[in-house]
Amino acid sequence: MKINIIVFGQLYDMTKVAQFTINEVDNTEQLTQKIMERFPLLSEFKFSMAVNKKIVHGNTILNNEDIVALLPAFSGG
Amino acid sequence: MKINIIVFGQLYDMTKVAQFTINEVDNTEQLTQKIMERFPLLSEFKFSMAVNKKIVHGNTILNNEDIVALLPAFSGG
Amino acid sequence: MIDKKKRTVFKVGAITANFIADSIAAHSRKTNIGAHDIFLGQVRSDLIEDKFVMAIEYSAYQEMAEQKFYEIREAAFAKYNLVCLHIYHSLGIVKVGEICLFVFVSSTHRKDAFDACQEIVEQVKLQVPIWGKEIFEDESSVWKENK
Amino acid sequence: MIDKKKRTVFKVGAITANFIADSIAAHSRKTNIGAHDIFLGQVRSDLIEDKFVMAIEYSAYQEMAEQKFYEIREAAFAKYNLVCLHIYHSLGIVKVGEICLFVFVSSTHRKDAFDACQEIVEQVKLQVPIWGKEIFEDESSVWKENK
Repeated sequence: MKINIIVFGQLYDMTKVAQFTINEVDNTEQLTQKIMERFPLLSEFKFSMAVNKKIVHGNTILNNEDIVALLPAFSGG
Repeated sequence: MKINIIVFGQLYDMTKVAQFTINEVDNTEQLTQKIMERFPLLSEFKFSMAVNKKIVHGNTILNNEDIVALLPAFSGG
Repeated sequence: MIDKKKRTVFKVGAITANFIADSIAAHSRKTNIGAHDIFLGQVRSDLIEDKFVMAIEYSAYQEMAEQKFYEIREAAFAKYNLVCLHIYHSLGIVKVGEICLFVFVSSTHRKDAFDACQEIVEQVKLQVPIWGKEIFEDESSVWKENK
Repeated sequence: MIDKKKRTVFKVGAITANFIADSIAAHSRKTNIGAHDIFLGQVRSDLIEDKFVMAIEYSAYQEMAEQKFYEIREAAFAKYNLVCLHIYHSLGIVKVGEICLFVFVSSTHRKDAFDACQEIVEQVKLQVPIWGKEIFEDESSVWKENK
């Protein structure tokens, strides 16, 4: 069970890596916890999560090789 | 007392002159009557009147050398 | 930076894409602009009683029209927070597919540009003494009616 | 005549006035178009804590953004009576005074173009994963916040 995480915008200023992997998590709640352990600075930011390019709300089941994007507030245009 | 009349759009198709003068009228009601006598075809059309570039509503006093425009419905743009 | 000089609105013939591009490029110096809304009226090949429109010939009561355009500009600057506003309208023949009306509104925030542009286009059609004559392939014509 | 091919929305760097002119000119063949509404987002020289913005650097989650742009297009064609719809957004550095967003909506009658254009711009800002970093004269920067 391997999840690929990609990081955008100001979140990248905190993680200093654009992507990384997290293993052995079943859902986005567990994933968030592990991400925060690895990058405590991220807890200061509000962000949403997209699983395979779809924004998810609430705790969501994850599958092996899912791509999870950490998305700060959009500011296009 | 001389009033200058200018004619636009489809009204010109009826009058065949772009401008003409009418004498001895005191107001737009009298003017309209004289115009209709001269160009009976105009009575088939709805149009508004501008006196010195301002649209007038109802009967309006005219002064010597006023410019009265006969304006069919606008269709710019 | 407010630019509300009185200027001639009418262009003989169609308004070209190059003219529009030059207008856009000229606004890059106005660094308080965040949003432009541009309306373009294009001559449509309408089918009227079995004949296709090939062009529109525009005429106007120019002195009154320029006055009306000026009043529309002043009202827009009074009502909305605008940086720039330009209006151009064709006179004479404009062929199908060509541009006959160009309204260019620029503001700091997008809402002013959107709201003002829409209102200005409506006012131009409603208030300005301009007439279009739709010309068909066989050179017959009919006076255009605005809806 | 409906044109809704999927295409790349992103342009590296600013969107030029010439590119916009070419897009306009390309629509003269579509003779059922009567109205175009064009929205342009221009980079503003905002003053933030005593420093002027000199440029915005745009980044995006491109795969998701292209999908979102596609959904916004489909929704607009379903809701409004449109002939054409094009959206372009910059990636990378766009300097003050340059264009970063170009939304081009064409319809037979003006109301569809106006309403669709405004809605599309709002949806782009709300739904598409793009981020702007405002860069100051001294090369420091701050992440842009949309209002």
